[in-house]
Amino acid sequence: MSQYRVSGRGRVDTARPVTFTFDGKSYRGAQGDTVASALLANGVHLMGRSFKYHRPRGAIAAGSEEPNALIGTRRGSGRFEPNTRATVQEIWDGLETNSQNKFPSLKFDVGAVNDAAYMLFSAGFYYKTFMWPRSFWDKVYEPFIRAAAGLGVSPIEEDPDTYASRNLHCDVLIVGAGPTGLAAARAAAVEGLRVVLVDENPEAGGTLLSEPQARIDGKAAWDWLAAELEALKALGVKIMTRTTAIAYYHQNMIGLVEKLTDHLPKLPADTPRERLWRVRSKQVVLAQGALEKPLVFHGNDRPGVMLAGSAQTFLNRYGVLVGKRPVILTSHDSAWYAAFDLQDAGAKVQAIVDTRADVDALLQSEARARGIAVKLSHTATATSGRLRVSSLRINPVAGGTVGAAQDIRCDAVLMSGGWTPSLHLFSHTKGSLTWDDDRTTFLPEKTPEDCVIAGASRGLWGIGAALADGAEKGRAVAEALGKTGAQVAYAIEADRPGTGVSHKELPTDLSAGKAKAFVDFQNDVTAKDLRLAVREGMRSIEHVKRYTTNGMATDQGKMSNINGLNIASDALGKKQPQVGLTTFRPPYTPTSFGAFAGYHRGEHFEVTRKTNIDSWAEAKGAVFEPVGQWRRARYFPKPGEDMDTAVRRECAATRASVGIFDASTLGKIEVVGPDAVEFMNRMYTNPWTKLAPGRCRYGLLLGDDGYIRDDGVIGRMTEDRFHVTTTTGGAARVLNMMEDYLQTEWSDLNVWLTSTTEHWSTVALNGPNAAKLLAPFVEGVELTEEAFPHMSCVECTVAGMPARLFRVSFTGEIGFEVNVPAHLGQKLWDILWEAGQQYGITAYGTETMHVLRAEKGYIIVGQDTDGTVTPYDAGMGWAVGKKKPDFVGMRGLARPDLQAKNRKQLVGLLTEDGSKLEEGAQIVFDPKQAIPMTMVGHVTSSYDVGTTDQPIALALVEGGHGKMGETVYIPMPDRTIAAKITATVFVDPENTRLKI
Amino acid sequence: MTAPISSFMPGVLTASAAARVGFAHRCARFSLRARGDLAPLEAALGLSLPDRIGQRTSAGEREVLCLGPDEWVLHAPESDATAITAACAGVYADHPHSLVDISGREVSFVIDGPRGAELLTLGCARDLDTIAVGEGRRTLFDGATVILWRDADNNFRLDCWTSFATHLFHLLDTGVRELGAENH
Amino acid sequence: MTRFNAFNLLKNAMSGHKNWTEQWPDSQPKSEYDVVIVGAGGHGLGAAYYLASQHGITNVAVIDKGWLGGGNTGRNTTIIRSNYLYDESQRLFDHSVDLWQGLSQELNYNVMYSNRGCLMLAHTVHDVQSFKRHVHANRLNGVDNRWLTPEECKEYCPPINIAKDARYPVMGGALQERAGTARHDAVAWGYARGAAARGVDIIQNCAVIAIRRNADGSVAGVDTEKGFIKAKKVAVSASGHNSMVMATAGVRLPLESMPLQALVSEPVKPIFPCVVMSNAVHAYCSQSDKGELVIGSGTDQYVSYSQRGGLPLIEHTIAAISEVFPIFNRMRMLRKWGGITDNTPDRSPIIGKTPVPNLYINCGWGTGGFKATPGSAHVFAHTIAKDEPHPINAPFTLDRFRTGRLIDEAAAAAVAH
Amino acid sequence: MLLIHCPYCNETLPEVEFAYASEAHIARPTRPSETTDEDWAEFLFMRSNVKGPLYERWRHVHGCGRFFNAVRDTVTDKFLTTYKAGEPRPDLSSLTEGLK
Repeated sequence: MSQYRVSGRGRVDTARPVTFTFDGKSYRGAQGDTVASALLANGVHLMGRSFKYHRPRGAIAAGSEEPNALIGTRRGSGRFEPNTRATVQEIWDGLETNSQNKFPSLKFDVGAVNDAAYMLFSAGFYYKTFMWPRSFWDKVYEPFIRAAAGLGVSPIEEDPDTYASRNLHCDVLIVGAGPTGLAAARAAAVEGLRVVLVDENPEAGGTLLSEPQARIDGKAAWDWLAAELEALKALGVKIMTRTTAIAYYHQNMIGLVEKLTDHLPKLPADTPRERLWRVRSKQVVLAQGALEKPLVFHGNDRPGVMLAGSAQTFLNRYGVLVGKRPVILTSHDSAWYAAFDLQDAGAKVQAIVDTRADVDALLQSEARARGIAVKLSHTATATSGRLRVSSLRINPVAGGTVGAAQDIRCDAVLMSGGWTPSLHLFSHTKGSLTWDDDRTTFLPEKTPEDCVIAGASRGLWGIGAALADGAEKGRAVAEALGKTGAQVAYAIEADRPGTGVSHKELPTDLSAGKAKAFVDFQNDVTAKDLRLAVREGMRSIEHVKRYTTNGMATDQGKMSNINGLNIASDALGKKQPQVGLTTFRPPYTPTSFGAFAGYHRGEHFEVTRKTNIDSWAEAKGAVFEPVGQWRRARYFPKPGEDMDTAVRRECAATRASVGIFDASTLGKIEVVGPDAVEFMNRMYTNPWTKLAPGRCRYGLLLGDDGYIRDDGVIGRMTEDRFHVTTTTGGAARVLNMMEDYLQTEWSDLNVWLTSTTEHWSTVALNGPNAAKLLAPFVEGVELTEEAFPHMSCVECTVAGMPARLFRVSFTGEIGFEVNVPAHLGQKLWDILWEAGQQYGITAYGTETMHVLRAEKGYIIVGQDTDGTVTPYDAGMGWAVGKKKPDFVGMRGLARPDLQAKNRKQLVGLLTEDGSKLEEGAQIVFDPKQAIPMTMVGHVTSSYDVGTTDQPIALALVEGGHGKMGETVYIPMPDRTIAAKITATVFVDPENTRLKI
Repeated sequence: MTAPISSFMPGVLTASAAARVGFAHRCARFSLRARGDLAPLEAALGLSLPDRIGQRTSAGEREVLCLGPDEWVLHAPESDATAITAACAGVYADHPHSLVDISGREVSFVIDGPRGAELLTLGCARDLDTIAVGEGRRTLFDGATVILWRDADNNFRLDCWTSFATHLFHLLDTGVRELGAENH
Repeated sequence: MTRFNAFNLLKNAMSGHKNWTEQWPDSQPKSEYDVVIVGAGGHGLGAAYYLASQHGITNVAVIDKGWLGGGNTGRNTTIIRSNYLYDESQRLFDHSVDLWQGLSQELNYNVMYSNRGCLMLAHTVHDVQSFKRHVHANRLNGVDNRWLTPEECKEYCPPINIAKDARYPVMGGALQERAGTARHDAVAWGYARGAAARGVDIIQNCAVIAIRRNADGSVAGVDTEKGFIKAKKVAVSASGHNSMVMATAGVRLPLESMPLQALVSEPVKPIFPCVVMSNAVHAYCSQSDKGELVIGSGTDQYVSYSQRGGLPLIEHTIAAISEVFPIFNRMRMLRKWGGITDNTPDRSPIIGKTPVPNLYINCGWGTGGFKATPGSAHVFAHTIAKDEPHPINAPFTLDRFRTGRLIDEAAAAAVAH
Repeated sequence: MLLIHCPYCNETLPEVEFAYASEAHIARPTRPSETTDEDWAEFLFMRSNVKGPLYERWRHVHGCGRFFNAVRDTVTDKFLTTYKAGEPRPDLSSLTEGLK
């Protein structure tokens, strides 16, 4: 057994040894140990180095509030994380850990030179210097500051673990499974209530785990605990351990993170590392207990200086004596009990040093009975020892005067500055706090949420008080839910309630300027830094915090906030509440990114919507592009083809014979009802009344600001039924916009909207042979110019499938869009593909679609328009119904700037040297001007892989419609390109190719 | 890489001791919108249209769920589709409504097993306890709009748009295995 | 005012830092000022500083309902850049970047402007088109911004994942090397110290209740918790509270205030050399001088002043970070917080005169106000001093919402097809 | 994440099922062509952006699909009430009375 392990104490299983490494050295601990408890059992206190001064540090606490003992933890490759709290990480066989922020070693760290220059690195020092010479900041000062900062190193490999999340609804959520939480659960666990009890520790029990001496209802605390947990489970209470309530959101939503595998030697299959629980509870009981405060004095950070309550925890829960010759330094009764427990476990307590003059006589007699020296009315003024404390310097204080010093030899200093309620989650609710002057602490006051706070987290000390308050609050929340809570009362023996006083920094006889009395241990903020901040005009605790970084370390002020506030208030000569408490910000403890990302990683970061024809495209080797949530085939390269080559081939084949294209992602909305046409008239710019059933029309949708929002071909299937199409990315937005107008402004209209985007697979055939290919499969209509002219639509049968057939063209060729129910899409595609072989049918993707439409001057909303383009700018004034009394955007279009001359208008561009322009390139009239140039527009679309003789481009140019034939210039980094303004149609302006 | 939707065949797709996810046979699906006097439509369809959101009624193999104040989703055998369309068309002139075929839009997963309800908590933020057996709701599952039909405590059908199906199945499959591992 | 420099730091260190003086006094309101500025954030304090230093107007009060710098100035992700699309925006933000370069020296306060570059990742074809449009427009305006291939992106910022099969593959990026970050609190403190040294009163914890107007409609002063303060001119830059303050003067604004969340990781040694923004997946990341990864989230969907924000956004933000930078998945979030952003319909600010004589407004910065602090403050001071806008802020009028002459940086990023 | 009562479903449900739709009771002018530019800008852009009880719209987009109105305190994010589209604007004093 290790040197500092006490047999018969603790809940760890020494019969099951566990081996792990720390900085490469192998250590043995017991099943149930944390890294900290195992190292302490081996007599190792030195576990880390501080942030700024690289001072040697050991664990100061035993739980998740630990600021010093931060280590790197590793499980083979890919599984490394920095800044893990050694006091939380459970050990398992094979765990590798390392210390941080040191070079070359933890015991000899050259960074500690900063400690010697301590006087320079005062609060806010960097605001006052590093400014000269100016260029040195980037090259010298800043890199130096950055390299010195940080704690551990970042992971550099991808995380092989998985993470999970669940939603949980319950009636009562209890945070903290100490005596308060257990009692609250018991009282609330009545018929019909779903009760959940969570605790961040590996086992429930809280304080009870550290206080085995207590007896509850005649049973030893641990026996009672075991029985009570069984009883709660039997009552249906869901008990979750290793589960931290990280944040309290609106309306009783609490985020929990459950750690599932970090304690296991072998990773089980199908088990995530962590799980985020989004809990919505009708009532919440916060029973998070209290945190012990350090005392602030010179040298209070030396390894071996530790919170007394934590030492008690290490002893009683882990069976570890943190020192054999400890000295107790306290302002609170609780540390006396720590002294007694350690003494009883075989330590030789050197003294109990209490700052108070008046201490419970019973405690004093118990100390005397154990032979422990007691020093009342004393302060501590220093510690000594290099990597481990070896003595404590104490002085009597009388009438405010610090007397002669005395050194007490020791191997540990166990301090207690009293306790502060854990108000973190309560504070997340925007709950108000009230200052309790007697106890020098904030207490919870009111919260807007359905939440109660109980036990030590509202300032009640002792197991008896906690149980009673928990039971009462548990009953109260049950009653708030309309149930009668269980009446539970507990009989407690050997309880340890206590009182104490709170301090700013302890009085000293040493020069205040030289004292290194730490408040925020990790960030190396001293009492002197806080006073300097106040001297410099920082009057609110927020300013003091930000100026000194007090409370901003990875413990988020759990150790430092109240001490910092007490000192700042003293410096300001104000009461604490006038200085304010900094906001407690989520999460309660640092929480892995993976837990938030959950299932949404890699391929499943977001949904990838795929059409029914997608797998065909994939099998054909298509290259895809993301468009909104969809992925669409961009082009279909043959072996050896790059994008340009493939697209050139696809374009040519489509114009020469026939191309096939999956247009299924286009948004589709079915507009049905007696007022369908009136609705369309109001919604779209175009007039719809005269559109006959069986005909379709290009529709343009504006916002009420007058700018183009969306477009698409719209077919009137019957008098009262329109088949509206939208852009792929706009489908949901357009339907929402339509519903908004319909439900809110025009509820008089008798019309309904239904999304049919996914009901239909849409297969587009384009090219001179399109009609020939399709005709044999179509029943119900003849594909002739007469029977089914361009811009017709019909319900018919295609290859035996019920279909909606549109004769439309987005390429300038004869074009059809065949819509069949989605599950038949692939079948239709296969049939057409097969039959198309005789025409050399070519599958094309979005890129070819873009090229072919640009050659015809058809716009793509979002590419050729950008949210500031009107129909007139786009050259589509013809789509605006001039005689309509109103449509969405009509009034917006009449605003002065939308009527202004010289707006940017869509035109074609042909370069003089035949080179291709770059999309996004800016246009000027005068290429010789100096920078900044006056830009008059930009290239919106540009292609050189189509079927035109030379590259084409579309552009928005100031006053462009009036500048046909004029030359504009596109200054590129290496040269300036001249281009002529043309019409936007580059292929077949007479539309002869549309004719069958 | 997730499996393409075309690889889903009716029957069980994934299972563990905790839960099971299957793929339902195709059926005819309609979105029905109507206001005012519903009696003629009810007569045409041969079932009553529930007026509370979440309520279901059925007649034979036709089943309808109220989704909104003027909205229902109707499931029926595929062979029934033409008759339904014709019947509704017959009353349209006097009782205008919107009947839209959405058979191709959606597919259904069938979820069961001892922890079927818990499986849904992986992606559904609402309290499933508020959907009574025999009811249904439109809601959100892992970012996608879905319709849940609760057929028994741990037995649900989940309708989703086809293009979301493989993504949602990936989560359901992950959950089936995750819950299964917890049972060991 | 003690000059801040290495010599004085050393001198004070020797004397135990007992001789530093307060950086600004705790002023109480006088009965009358030439200018009262409502809101002691970076923009308000900066405007006061420039009124005093450039326009000789020193009878100025900056009033805040809380502590100076306690609003968005102290709650943002400190990104500074000027690679906007429209000429007007570029001029405004580049003016600001110019001032940032020398701000530490100007203020004699190290605001730690870290010139680390800002890389905006393109993940779709549409992104590529849009970002290239920015790059070209910036180039012809003399604003630095250049295009990087995916491989160059990776070289510039190694944690980026450029795998081709990513859900949102990196298709390139636009890099502005002059961009960077700064120490946000120091900006407020530096301006406060500089303004106070020139005679400006900084009045904290004094809420403005209403703007009072004269019979002729012009501004008379402000009613505050500490009584009426007469003012010849009143300028409002109260961030998330502009709508309420301006309403008391009868001026309605086209603003909606939304919660915005941000977060930091635990600190680690330098791993992330620049600022990376990925609008498509909503991931915004940099590493602070302290070593924390500073991560911006999105805005919640509803108007709120609660400074809370919801969990789903944080989940999405972190998922986005893990998507673009997969090596960070095992890092831990240390703290997250909420701010209030006031958003205009065109996502561009309003800086200028109002229909009320001698009342000026500076608002609508959305998520981008910090970067503009010096530039905005500078032109706002000009506007207040001269009663007419500086050429740089002249386009950013309130009237543009009537005429339709918007500066629509949001629409410029429109996605469809 | 908020919990929102949908007046059509008569259920209180998580915010993710809903989409925010900005300030309520801003009616689109019935004769847009007769409005001034100022009035149109007022309709399009000007918002009260109240700090306190705000009349606003939501849509139960992933549920019943209906737009409805709500009064929510933007300081606490608490809903005071929700009501169906077209119903009159509830009296604020009666709503805040209930809170006290």
